[in-house]
Amino acid sequence: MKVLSPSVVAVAGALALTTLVMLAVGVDPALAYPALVRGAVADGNLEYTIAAFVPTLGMALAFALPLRAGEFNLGGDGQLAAGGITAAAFALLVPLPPVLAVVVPLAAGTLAGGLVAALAAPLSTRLRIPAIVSTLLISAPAVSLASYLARFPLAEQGTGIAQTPRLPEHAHLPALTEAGYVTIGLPLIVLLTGLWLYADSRTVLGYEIRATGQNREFAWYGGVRVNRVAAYALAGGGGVAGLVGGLIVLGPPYRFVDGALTAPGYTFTAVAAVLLASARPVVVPVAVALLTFLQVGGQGMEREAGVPSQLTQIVQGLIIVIVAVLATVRARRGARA
Amino acid sequence: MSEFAAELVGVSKRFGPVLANDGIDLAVARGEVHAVVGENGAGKSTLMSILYGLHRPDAGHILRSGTQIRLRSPADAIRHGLGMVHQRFRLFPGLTVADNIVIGAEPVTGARLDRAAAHRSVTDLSDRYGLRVDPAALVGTLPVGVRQRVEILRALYRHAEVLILDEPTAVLTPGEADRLFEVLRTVAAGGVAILLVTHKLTEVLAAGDRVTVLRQGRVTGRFTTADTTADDLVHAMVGRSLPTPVPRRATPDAAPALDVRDLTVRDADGVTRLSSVSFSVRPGEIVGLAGVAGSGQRELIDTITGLRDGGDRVLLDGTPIHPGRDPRVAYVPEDRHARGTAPQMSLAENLLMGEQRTLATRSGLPRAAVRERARDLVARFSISAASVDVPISALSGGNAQKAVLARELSRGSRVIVAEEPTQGVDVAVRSRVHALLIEARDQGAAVLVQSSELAELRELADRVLVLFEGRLVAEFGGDATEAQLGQAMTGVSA
Amino acid sequence: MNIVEWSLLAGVLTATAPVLLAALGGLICQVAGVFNIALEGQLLWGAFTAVVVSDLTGSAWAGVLGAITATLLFAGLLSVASVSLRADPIVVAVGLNLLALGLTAFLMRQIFGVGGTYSSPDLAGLPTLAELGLDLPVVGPQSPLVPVALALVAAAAWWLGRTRSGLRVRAVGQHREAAEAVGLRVGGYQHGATLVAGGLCGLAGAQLALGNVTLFSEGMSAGRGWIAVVAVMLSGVRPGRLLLACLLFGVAEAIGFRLQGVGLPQQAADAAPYVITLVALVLAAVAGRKRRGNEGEAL
Amino acid sequence: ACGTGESGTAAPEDAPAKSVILITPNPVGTNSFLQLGVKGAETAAKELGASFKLYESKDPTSIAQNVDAAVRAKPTVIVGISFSFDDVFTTVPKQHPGQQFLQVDSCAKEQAPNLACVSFKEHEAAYLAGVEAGLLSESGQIGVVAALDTPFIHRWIEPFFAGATSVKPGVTGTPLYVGGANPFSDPARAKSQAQTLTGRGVDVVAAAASAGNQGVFEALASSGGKGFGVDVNQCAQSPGAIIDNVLKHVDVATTAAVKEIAGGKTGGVKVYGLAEGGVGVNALADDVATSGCTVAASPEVITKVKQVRDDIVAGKITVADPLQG
Ligand SMILES: Nc1ncnc2c1ncn2[C@@H]1O[C@H](COP(=O)(O)OP(=O)(O)OP(=O)(O)O)[C@@H](O)[C@H]1O
Ligand SMILES: Nc1ncnc2c1ncn2[C@@H]1O[C@H](COP(=O)(O)OP(=O)(O)OP(=O)(O)O)[C@@H](O)[C@H]1O
Ligand SMILES: [Mg+2]
Ligand SMILES: [Mg+2]
Repeated sequence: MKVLSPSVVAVAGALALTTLVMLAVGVDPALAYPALVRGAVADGNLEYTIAAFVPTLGMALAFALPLRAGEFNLGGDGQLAAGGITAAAFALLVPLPPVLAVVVPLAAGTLAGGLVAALAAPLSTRLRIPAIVSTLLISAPAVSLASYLARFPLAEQGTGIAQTPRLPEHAHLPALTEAGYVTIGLPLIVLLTGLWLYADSRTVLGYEIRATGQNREFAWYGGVRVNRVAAYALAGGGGVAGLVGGLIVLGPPYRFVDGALTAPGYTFTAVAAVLLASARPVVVPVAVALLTFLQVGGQGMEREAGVPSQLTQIVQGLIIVIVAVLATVRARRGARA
Repeated sequence: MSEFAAELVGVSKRFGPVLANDGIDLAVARGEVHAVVGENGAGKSTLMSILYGLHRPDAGHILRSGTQIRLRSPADAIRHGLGMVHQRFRLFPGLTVADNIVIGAEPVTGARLDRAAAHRSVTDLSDRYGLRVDPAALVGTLPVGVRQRVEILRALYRHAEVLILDEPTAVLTPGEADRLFEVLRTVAAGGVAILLVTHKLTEVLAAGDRVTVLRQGRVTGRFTTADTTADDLVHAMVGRSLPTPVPRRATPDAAPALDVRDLTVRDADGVTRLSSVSFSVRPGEIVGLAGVAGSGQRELIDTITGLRDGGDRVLLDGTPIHPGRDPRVAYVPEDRHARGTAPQMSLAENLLMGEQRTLATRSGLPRAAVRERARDLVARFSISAASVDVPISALSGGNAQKAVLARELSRGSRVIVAEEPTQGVDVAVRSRVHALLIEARDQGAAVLVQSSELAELRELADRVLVLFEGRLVAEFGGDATEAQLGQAMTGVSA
Repeated sequence: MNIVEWSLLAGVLTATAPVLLAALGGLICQVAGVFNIALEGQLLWGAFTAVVVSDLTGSAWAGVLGAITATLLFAGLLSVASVSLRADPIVVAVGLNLLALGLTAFLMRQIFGVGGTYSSPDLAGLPTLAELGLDLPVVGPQSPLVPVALALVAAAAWWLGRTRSGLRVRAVGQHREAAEAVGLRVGGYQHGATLVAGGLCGLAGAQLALGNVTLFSEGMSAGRGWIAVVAVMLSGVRPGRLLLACLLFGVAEAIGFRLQGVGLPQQAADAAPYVITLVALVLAAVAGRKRRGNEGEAL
Repeated sequence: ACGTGESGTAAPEDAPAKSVILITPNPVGTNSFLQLGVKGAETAAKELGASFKLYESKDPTSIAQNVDAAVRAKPTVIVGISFSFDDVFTTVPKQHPGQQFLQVDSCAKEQAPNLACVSFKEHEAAYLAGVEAGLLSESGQIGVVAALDTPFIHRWIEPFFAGATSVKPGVTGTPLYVGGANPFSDPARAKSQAQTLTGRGVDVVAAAASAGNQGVFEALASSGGKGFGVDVNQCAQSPGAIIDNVLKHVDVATTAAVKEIAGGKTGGVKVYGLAEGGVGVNALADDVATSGCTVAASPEVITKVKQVRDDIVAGKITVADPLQG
């Protein structure tokens, strides 16, 4: 149980601090905690938790995949927006028969996200501009471009928000629940995650990506085309981000709403989750689930127990810090054992 | 007051399952050069690190001039007059030579660094000991030999009374090593106690006063060099004598396996690094490559292995090599940390590199097969490791080197290129490595060995080529003397 | 229409000052080997505490001091977690940014009883240079912290290059083990750098909330801390280049505003600083590549 | 947003007979429009003796989740603010015919019988502000600093310029948008934008930048320019620098609508324009003298504004709605 105890400590520490904060501001923990849990999993809320889990997990892949090759992809927002607007454009402008009406926009979104990310590859491999800088710098213009397209050429007329018209019925993602928020996006992303985990540990490409990330010169010496592998990894990550953009747009409310893809902060939640998982791929989905649970549950807590939203942010911030600290304590203990 | 400058008394240190030091007593006197030898992983670096405050012993204590001291960090050790030259350089690549030397005890006027004074001290020291350096040069741009000088100057600058050197000659050319020993003698004559860790027994016998031998964390022998032979030391180190080298064979007449024709290489600045180099290596022969560092070895080997462009001038069995690493060439690189291994990846995964595609099946890269292959290599090349799943950084230097050799030699390549194949490995591993290279030769491989250790070339090579300023300036038979080689290496025409 | 005019300089200086101060903090951390991406949260925290103290005391200078102190303390969290406890500074910073966002909004309601924006006639803003008797019409009305920011860049360059502690901090950041081996207290220097960065972010926050404007509003750091992080990455840890990077951002942003005025869409203005920086970076890299050729082909 | 959470503290078992749940599309935070909506619903709840709860959303998915949660709580009325509810309120009310819904500031396309809507003609008020701006601008250049370039925000821009041109042909109007990472709460950037305008000779600027407004006012105060506030009376925020405000009485309208629904009315659309007194400017109010707005010092402007208002109400002037254009 040596492995378990630190995570128990992490949760206990986070709970203790959170409780203190609640008491300090006059919130009854006995109301707040059940509300947190209910807000995330009970009363049909599980559907929304899953609806937030899917894009966050996708964005976690978008960050983790290039990270394995040693490239920091901080441009998730841009790739997400590019994928979303491209998928919306295809769904709106290209008349397609039923199944293709879903598949083609998703594929186009994936491609768009991949292209945006792949822009960083030659900058990194040829010009030595690190991906962590270039992806970040490319992201903002990509978001702006998507926003421009949604505001002008693709805009729905006569509405107050910058958004595209509702996508045609054919292009809606098949829903798995009545309200339609859990779509086939869930199995799709879960499948992708599984594939990634498999590829990472059991395929030649996964091995070469890891070797490139661990020691690029070693991989190069071993005959791996490191630049190409790094570019693939970046493009792959961007592709997943683009796909996530497509999934969001093809799900309810079935349109590209300007800012709606980036506002929930999937990208940075995902980065936090991957970093929390600290280089252990199988932990990534767990970390994503934890953070999603907190965020969605936090809204429930806000609704039911009147915990102000700022407090939810405070609590999340504290939990991330504590988990980070305990993760290293565990890692150091593990190294010593 | 004790006659000993420093004493380690009953020192033990455990790393997880490994008992790296087991009740070691060691004393070094003022004015003495005290050598510490032992196999890879015997515990030498650990012991020195304890004396320098980098590790804390689990048991035992340290005396300095007879008084017990407690070292919690290198800062404490420095305060007690200890200095250390580390096995892996501890230099700041982005700082100048002078800054690297004075850091920690900088001359200042007010808050300001007195750079002029620093340069003066460095110049004085380097003149006094004949260790030439440019105080203003950035360390990151210097060749390894010069970096070693910087490390030594740093310890001297700090007026260390006890100076620890962990394998200082592993990266030096013979001339540089000789120079270093002269310096050490001068320093010792000034009353400094010197601890010298090395694998080169000739050095021990030439430069040391006394020798302590470690084996598996314990002291297995104490000798005075005056009445000791290399064989005595080897026996204490590995518990047996080593086999004598295999006699050399005559050069075969077969067609060359590796043929370099009129190869010229320019670097990015347009500087010519290799000019019109031509030679060939036949199956069944070992060709040595000698030259002072920076004479073009790097460029030559990178081109031969396909890592550098220009490969149409290099033929393997008559066809040009494939760019981007030719799989037909086995390559044991010099720097096993930067190039030869990925330290955080497992031993099995390090052993896999280059074979990942051949081992793959349609469903991917089966873990079982990867491990199986690794276990097989570990057994065949007697690599000692807790398991094939530990990160390769957890292996001792010698075993990591064996792992790299195992990976490369097991490919059955026609051509083998080995750079500094025994750098930093103990005598037992060294003889094992040599045996492996000779075995490959005998099975018909064409072997090119680059080494800065001339003794190694003389032991192994059927022919020796000498590079000087990018040109092949001489070729000797395997019986060339070190003097002849040394002359050719420094441009004195043979 | 005139895009470039004198008021551009004034605008650029005002907009750049907070980013520059925060970026300078980030640079010092970077030099010491701590990758600090908590600048955004610290900037926000600095802005908030500056307003609180200024409002309580009626003195803008007290607000500046309060912000420096409070943000230094806030940075202590990062320092303890990532230097003493060796937690990943990036993850800790992600948490701290969130914490600052929540905490400022929450405390704002507790202290001032309002949400959104707090501004009040009691809230003392920083005087302008002209009010202090230093009239430089060319630079427009600037707070005294603007020249302070520029002076601090020069001071940082001097300190890192010329002093003992500067040398040691650089050494610590370059090679941790080597620094330990020469007897430097690595943790001490890293703590110091993290705390100094906190102080600078406090100053940046004070400039933002009491210099650029005189008010606090939720989330008013508005990404400036992230721009500071990018500037640090572009600077190659050289203060002079850091200044250039920040100014480039400021100029690009100001030009973007003006282009909006001649009919370019808002999205183009938003993208302008990033695009211009990227282009500058690419041009510099291409020029550097031409100069150096492709020597480091291995890596 | 100060009233986040519950205002009725009755114990859960004897829950009040009536309850109101208000859902916002974004965190209320700095948004004065949302703050007014909250205030209106809260006031109605207090007057009805009902409990009140606020659900703040952060994206379309959480809007839907909040609507679901609200439906489960079965309050007397569920209030959603803004266009962002168009999609959800097209479907959900039909699925729950027994539940009353109210949409403020917009109306879902296929309106269900149990969905009531209130919307505003803010362009009419913006036009009046434009009239004031046209009369008071000396340079003949006016501007708007808005948070983002969304269609909705154009209701404050084109009518403002149109109003100005109607009284002083040849007036030029320039809109600038704050944008950036946090467009609704970046007063420093809003201030720079306003300075960009004043630097070019613009002397009257309407602020529509949410929390950035204060930055706009600061820029105007230091350049001697004059501005307009939005939604509520902001004149006190920068005494002497604010001419007037484009008012939108979201609170009043929301209170009225909630009370009507609690009283048994269902469905219907109520549009608040100048005629209904749902939008306006401070110049029209009786208390203009004490409003702190500088327009109080220009009686001739007030007279003109009142006349234009009457013309609009009478249909003599039609203010073009940018959203319909
Ligand atoms: N930090 C450490 N953690 C765990 N094990 C260690 C550590 N340092 C050394 N060891 C182990 O302790 C043993 C002694 O290592 P040490 O480095 O002292 O050997 P050495 O005699 O210097 O070998 P070499 O000749 O290869 O340098 C080895 O088995 C090594 O793997
Ligand atoms: N089990 C281990 N766990 C963690 N670190 C280890 C372990 N074993 C060794 N190390 C680290 O790796 C180093 C390798 O040990 P060793 O000294 O034997 O190799 P080395 O001789 O230093 O290698 P080289 O000669 O190439 O520099 C040790 O000094 C220690 O720092
Ligand atoms: Mg060693
Ligand atoms: Mg060694």
